[in-house]
Amino acid sequence: MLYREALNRAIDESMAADRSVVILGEDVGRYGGSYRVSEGLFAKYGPKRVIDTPIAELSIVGNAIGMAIAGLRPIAEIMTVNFSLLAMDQIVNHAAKFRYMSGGKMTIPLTIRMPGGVSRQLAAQHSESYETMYSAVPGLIVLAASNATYAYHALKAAIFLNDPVVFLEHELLYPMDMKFKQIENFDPFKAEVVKEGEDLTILTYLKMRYDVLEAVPQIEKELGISVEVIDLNSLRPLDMKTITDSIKKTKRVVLVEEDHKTGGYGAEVIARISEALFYELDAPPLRIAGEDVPIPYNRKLELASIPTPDKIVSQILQWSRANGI
Amino acid sequence: MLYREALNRAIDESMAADRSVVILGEDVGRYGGSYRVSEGLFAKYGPKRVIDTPIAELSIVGNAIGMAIAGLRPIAEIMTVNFSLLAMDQIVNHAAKFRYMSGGKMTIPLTIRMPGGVSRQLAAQHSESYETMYSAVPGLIVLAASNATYAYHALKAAIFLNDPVVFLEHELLYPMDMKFKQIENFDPFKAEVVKEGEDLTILTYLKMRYDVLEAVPQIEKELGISVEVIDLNSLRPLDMKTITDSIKKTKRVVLVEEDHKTGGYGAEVIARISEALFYELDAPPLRIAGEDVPIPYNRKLELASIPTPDKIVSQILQWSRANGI
Amino acid sequence: MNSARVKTFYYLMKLGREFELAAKEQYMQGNIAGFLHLDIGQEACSVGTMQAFDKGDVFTHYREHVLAIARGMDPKLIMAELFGKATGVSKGKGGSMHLFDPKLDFYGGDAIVAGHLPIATGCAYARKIEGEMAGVFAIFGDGATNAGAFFESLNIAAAWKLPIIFFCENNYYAIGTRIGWVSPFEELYHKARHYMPSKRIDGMNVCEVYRAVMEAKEHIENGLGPYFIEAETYRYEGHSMSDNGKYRSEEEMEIFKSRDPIETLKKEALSRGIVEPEYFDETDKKVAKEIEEAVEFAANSPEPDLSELYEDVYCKECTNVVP
Amino acid sequence: MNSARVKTFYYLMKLGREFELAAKEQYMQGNIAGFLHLDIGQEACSVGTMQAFDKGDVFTHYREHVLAIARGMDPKLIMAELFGKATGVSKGKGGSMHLFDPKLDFYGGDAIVAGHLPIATGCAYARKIEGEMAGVFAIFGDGATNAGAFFESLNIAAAWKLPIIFFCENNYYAIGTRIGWVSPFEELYHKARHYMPSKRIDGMNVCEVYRAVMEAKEHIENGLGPYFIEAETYRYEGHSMSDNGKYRSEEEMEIFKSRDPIETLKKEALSRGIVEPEYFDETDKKVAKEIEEAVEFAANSPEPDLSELYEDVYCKECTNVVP
Ligand SMILES: Cc1ncc(C[n+]2csc(CCOP(=O)(O)OP(=O)(O)O)c2C)c(N)n1
Ligand SMILES: Cc1ncc(C[n+]2csc(CCOP(=O)(O)OP(=O)(O)O)c2C)c(N)n1
Ligand SMILES: [Mg+2]
Ligand SMILES: [Mg+2]
Repeated sequence: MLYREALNRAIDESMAADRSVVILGEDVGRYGGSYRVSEGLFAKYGPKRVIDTPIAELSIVGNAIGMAIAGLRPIAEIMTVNFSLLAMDQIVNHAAKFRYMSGGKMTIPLTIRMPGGVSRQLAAQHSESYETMYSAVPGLIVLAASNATYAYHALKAAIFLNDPVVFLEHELLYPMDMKFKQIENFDPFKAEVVKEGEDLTILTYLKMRYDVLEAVPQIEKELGISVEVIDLNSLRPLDMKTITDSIKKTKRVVLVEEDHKTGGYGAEVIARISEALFYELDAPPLRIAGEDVPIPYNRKLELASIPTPDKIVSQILQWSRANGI
Repeated sequence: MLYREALNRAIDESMAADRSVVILGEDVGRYGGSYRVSEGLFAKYGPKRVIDTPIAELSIVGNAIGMAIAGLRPIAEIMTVNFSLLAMDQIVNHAAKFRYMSGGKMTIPLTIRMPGGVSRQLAAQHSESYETMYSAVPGLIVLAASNATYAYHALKAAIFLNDPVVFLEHELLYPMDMKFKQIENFDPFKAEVVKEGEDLTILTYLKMRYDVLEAVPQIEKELGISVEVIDLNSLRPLDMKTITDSIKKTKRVVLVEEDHKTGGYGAEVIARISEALFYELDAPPLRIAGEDVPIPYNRKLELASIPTPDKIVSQILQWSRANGI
Repeated sequence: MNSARVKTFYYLMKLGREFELAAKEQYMQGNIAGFLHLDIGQEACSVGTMQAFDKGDVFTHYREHVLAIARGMDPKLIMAELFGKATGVSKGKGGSMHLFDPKLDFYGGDAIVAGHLPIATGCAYARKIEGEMAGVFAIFGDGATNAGAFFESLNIAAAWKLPIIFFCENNYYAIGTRIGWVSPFEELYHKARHYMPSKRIDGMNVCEVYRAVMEAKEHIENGLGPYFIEAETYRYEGHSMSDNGKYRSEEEMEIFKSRDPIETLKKEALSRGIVEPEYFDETDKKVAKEIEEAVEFAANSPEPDLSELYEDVYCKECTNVVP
Repeated sequence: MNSARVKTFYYLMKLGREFELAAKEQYMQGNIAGFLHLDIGQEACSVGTMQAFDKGDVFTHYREHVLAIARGMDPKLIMAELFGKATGVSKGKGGSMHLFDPKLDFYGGDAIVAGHLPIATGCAYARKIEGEMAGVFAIFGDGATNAGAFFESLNIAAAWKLPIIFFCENNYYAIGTRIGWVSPFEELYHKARHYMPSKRIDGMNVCEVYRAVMEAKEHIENGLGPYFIEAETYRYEGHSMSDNGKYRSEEEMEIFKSRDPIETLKKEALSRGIVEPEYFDETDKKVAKEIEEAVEFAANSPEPDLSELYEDVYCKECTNVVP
C-alpha cells in the first residue's frame, strides 16, 4: 500500500464512521490534496466536510479549533510544514493551552497534518522539520509517521483523540509502496523495534528510518556487531520504556534525525537518555543529523546537508573508532 | 543601573551614533514601551525613527526585514515573546534564510527584542520562553540578557551585527537595580563564569541566574562542595569552550532553565555535553527546569511550575544522593 | 424599549461596573494579580450585545468580566477566578483574562489580540453546516482590526457566508496607541465594507447597541452571512492596572464620561418615565450586596490543590500516556 | 505607444516565454528540479510592470523568472540558477523560486505566499523616511490576497502613506483553488478600496499594464501613498511542473489564449503599423539564440563546491563564532 493511500484510508474510514470528522486545508477538496492524500474524499463527502480553504494557515488552524469547539473533529492539513509557522500562534497559544487555561472545560479534538522534511531540491523555504518546536509544547501530542501501517493506525487514533495532535508526514514517503498490516488495539504512543540487535541501539523516525536500515548491514559487517533499530513513532509522548529496555541491553545509542543537529528533536532524546541511563552507557551517545544550514537548492549541497546511508555508516564507524567499539 | 535602563542606553547610544538605527513595535514610541525600555527615545529621535506599530507582529518583523534590506538597522520589539509566534514565519523563513538562499547577496541586520519568561501571574498565554525554537534555527543568533552589563553591551553588538539576532529579555528583570560595568572589546558570544567553583558546574541563563545564585550557598553547605556558576549569555552560538573548561574541572554538570523541561533549550546543551564530554562526567547530567504544563494563573501553582531556589537546592541534593556525591 | 428590558440593562451594567470597581480594589489590596483589564465605561457594549445575542456562541478577548456577567456567568465564580481560587470559573488556572464556560457557550478571554477571531469563524462554519443559525458573536477592540487574523476572518466569513457577528469596541486606543496612528481611518467599519453589511453605532448607548445586535442577529439567522458592527466607546481606566492611561487628554475623557452608559440610561429612563425612580436605588443596593458576596466568596474559597498542576494538560485518556 | 517601446515589450515577452519553454524542457530532461513555476501567459504583467517601474525596489513571489528578465537580470544567470549551478544568480543555493539581485534592487522569489508583502512594505517605509520616492513594487497572486500578511500590509501602507505599488496578478487560481471559492468576490481590487486608489486592468495587454503602473508610479512618487492594481491574467501551464492544471476548462483556457499577450501585441503593432513586420522574425531568432546560449551556459557551468555548504549562513564577522 502506498503511504499516501494509508493516510487516505485512515481519513476516509474516519469520515465514514463519524460525521463529525471533517478535513480542511489548501487544495484538499476538488484538487485532492497536493500530495493526493485526500483524493476522492470531496466526491464522497462533499464540500461541507472536505473544505478547500484560502491560503491562510493561521485561519486553517484557527478555524479548525473553532470547529473542534463546536463539536467537530477537524483534520487540518498544512500543505508543507514550513507554512505551519504562520499558524504557530494558533497551535501553541490556543490549541495547546485552551484545556489548561479553562481549568479543563475546553476540549480541542484536532489533528494537524503536516508534510515536511527535505524532499528534492525544494530549497530553504520548503524543506524543514519542525518536530523540535512542536514536541516542546505541553498540551500537544506529536506523532511522526514513517510507514503505512503506523500512518493508518496512528492517524485514525489521532482523529479520535480529544487533544490536539500534530501529525508529521514526510514528503518523500507519499509515493512509496509499503507493507501494510491491520493491527488490533493499536497504541500510537509506542515506539517500534524495527530490527532487533545486541550491541548498538539506533533511534530514528520518519524518513531516516529507511536510511538507517540501508546503513545497518554495512555497520554490522564492518564492526562485527548487531544493531537494534527503533522507530520512535511518537515524539510527544516519547516511549522511554522501549528506549530504556534497548539501551540496557546494547549499552550504546545513536540517534539519527534529518533536522538540523543544533536544537533538533534528538537533543531532547539524548538529554533524557544521558540523565536517566548514564550508568548504562558504555560510550558517549551520538547524534547524526542535518547540518546547521538552511537547505540549499543544488542537489549535491542538499544531500550534503542531511544524513544519508553513507554518512550514517561513516559517522558511526568514526565514532566507534574514537570510542574503541 | 536598572536592567531596563541598560537596554535603553544601548538603544539610545546606537541611535545617536548611527542614523540608520530605528526602533519599531507596539507602544515603543509615544508610550515609551510597555516595559519602559524605549522611554525618552520618541522625544529625542522623533516618529520616523521610533515607530509605533499596529498590533501585527508578522508585520513588525516583516517590515523590519524590509527596512534592513533598504539599509536601516531596525530593532523590532515584540511586546511579549508569546506574540513572536505570529511573526515566526518572518523570523524563520525570511530573516534567517535570505542570506543563504540568495547565495550571500542579502544581508539582514535586524535585532528582534523579546521580553519573556514567567513573570507574575500572567497565565498561559503570557508566560513563555521560546529559546528552544529560535536557537534551533540556522541563520539566527540568539542572545539572552540576564544583567545590565550584558544587556547593554550585547544589545549594542546585536544592533551592529549584520545578521538577524533574537534578543531575549526577562520581564522580571526590568525594574531590577544591578551593578553595571563598561567593558572594552566586549564579546557577546562568551559565557560568563559568574562564580568559580571546583566540584559542580551549574549552567543557566536569564532570570534563573539569580535563583541559582540564591541556591548555591545552601548547596555548597549541605554537600560540602564548591559550585561553579556559568551564565550562558549566548544561546546560539553556544560557548562550548567555557563550558568544557569548567566541566573538565568539576566533572559534574547541572543545567537550570525556566522553560518546560521537555524540549527546553537545556536539552541541546546537555546533549552536546553528553556527546563531547562523556568521559569527563562523574555523574549523570541533570536538568532542573519548568514543569511540562502551560503556566497556570494561581500564584502557588505558578511557582510550582518553575524552578525556585528551594527546588534547585532540593533537586540537586536528591541528585547528589542518588549519585553518591 | 420596554421597562423590563431597561431595568435589566441597568442592573447588569451597574453590576458590571461595581464588579470592576471591586476588582480594582482587590487588585490594589494584592488579592488579584497579573493583568487586569477593566471594562468601566464600556458596559453598554458588554450588556447590550449579550442581551441581544442570547443564543449562539460567544468569543471574546481579555477585557471580558462584564461580558461574562451579562452572559449569565455568576460574578462569584468570576471573582474567584480573579483571586486564583479553585472555585473560579477556570479553577484558578486562567485568571482575569481567561473565563471559559462552555455551558454558556462562552469561550473566552483570549489574551492574544485577534487570536479568537479565526476560532470564532471556524465555530460559525461548524454551526452553519449543522444548520444552527444562531451563529457566533465575536467581540474585539480597535487594535485587533490591524491584525492579519482579523482580516482573514472577515474574508473567510464573507466567502462562506457564515453566521457570525463581528463586534468591534472602538475605544480609540490599543494600550497607548491611538488607532489613527496605525490605521488609515478611525471609523473602522470601513474595513469590513465590501465584505459584509457594516455599520458604526454609539457604543455608549445600551439601547442602540441592543438594537444593532438584534438587527445583525436577524441577518445572520436568515443565512445572509456575516455582519459587522463598530461601536464607539471609551474605557475610563488605563489599559490594565499597570497603565495609568495618561496618554489621553482630560477633555477627551470628559466628553465620554458625559456620555456614561449607565447615567445616560438612567436619565433617559427617568425622563421618559419608563422606570420608576425607586428601582435605581434598590438595584444599586442589591448590586452592592451581590458584589460584596462575590468578593467574600472569592476570599473564602480555597486555593487549588498542588495536584492540579498536572491536571487538564491532556484529556483523561491521554493523561495516562503523555508526559 | 511608440515603436521602440512596443519593440522592447515584444522582445522581453518573447524572451520570457522562450525562457520558460526552455526551462520546461530542461526540467523534463532532469536538469532542473524542485518546484518550477512557469509564467507563460502572464508575460504582459511581468514585462509591462518592470518597464514602467524602472527605478525603486521590486519584491516578488516564486513565479518570477520573466519578471527578473524584464528587470534586467541576465537569462544566463537565471538559467544557471535553475540548474543549481555556482554561476547562478543565487550561486545555486536558491533555485527557481529564489532569484535575488540587490544590484537590480530585485528581491525575490519569496516562496511563502504573501510573505514578501510586509517586507516590501517595510522597505517602502525606509525609502520614504530617506526621501527616496521611487518607492517599492510588490507583485503577488490572487491567492495571496486572502492571507493576513497581505491585509496587514495594505493597512500599514495606507496608514503611513507609503510609496508602494501593490500589483495583484489575478489568474483566478491558487494551485487548484479558484479564487471565488475562498474570497467573497473575484474582483480583488475591492479588497484595497478604502485603503488606497485601486483599479482592475487587463493583464493580458502589456500596454495597459504599462500605463497603469506609470500612473501608479506618479501617484506614489508624489507622496500620495500606496496604490493597488489588479491585473486579470492567466497561466497556461499548471501551477508548477508537478501540476497538470486539469481543474480548469478547455473553454476558459481558450478564451485567455485568444487574448495571448504576445500575439495581441504583435497583431496590434502590425495592424496599426507601429512596428515593421521584419522586426518580429528577427527578434524571434535573436531570442532563440539567447535562450540557447543561456541553456548552454547553465549546462556548462560548474556545480557549487561542497565548501559552499557552510558559506552564507552568517555574515563574515559572525561566521567565525556562530556554529
Ligand atoms: C498578538 C498580541 N500582540 C500584543 C498584545 C499585547 N496587548 C494586549 S491588549 C493590547 C491592546 C489591544 O487593544 P484593543 O484591541 O483596542 O482592545 P482594548 O484593550 O482597547 O479593549 C495589546 C497590544 C497581545 N495581547 N497580543
Ligand atoms: C504560506 C504558504 N502557503 C501555501 C503555500 C503553497 N503554495 C505555493 S504557491 C500557492 C498558490 C498561490 O497562488 P497565487 O497567489 O494565486 O499565485 P499564482 O501561483 O497563481 O501565481 C500555494 C498554495 C506557500 N508557498 N506558502
Ligand atoms: Mg481599544
Ligand atoms: Mg493565482
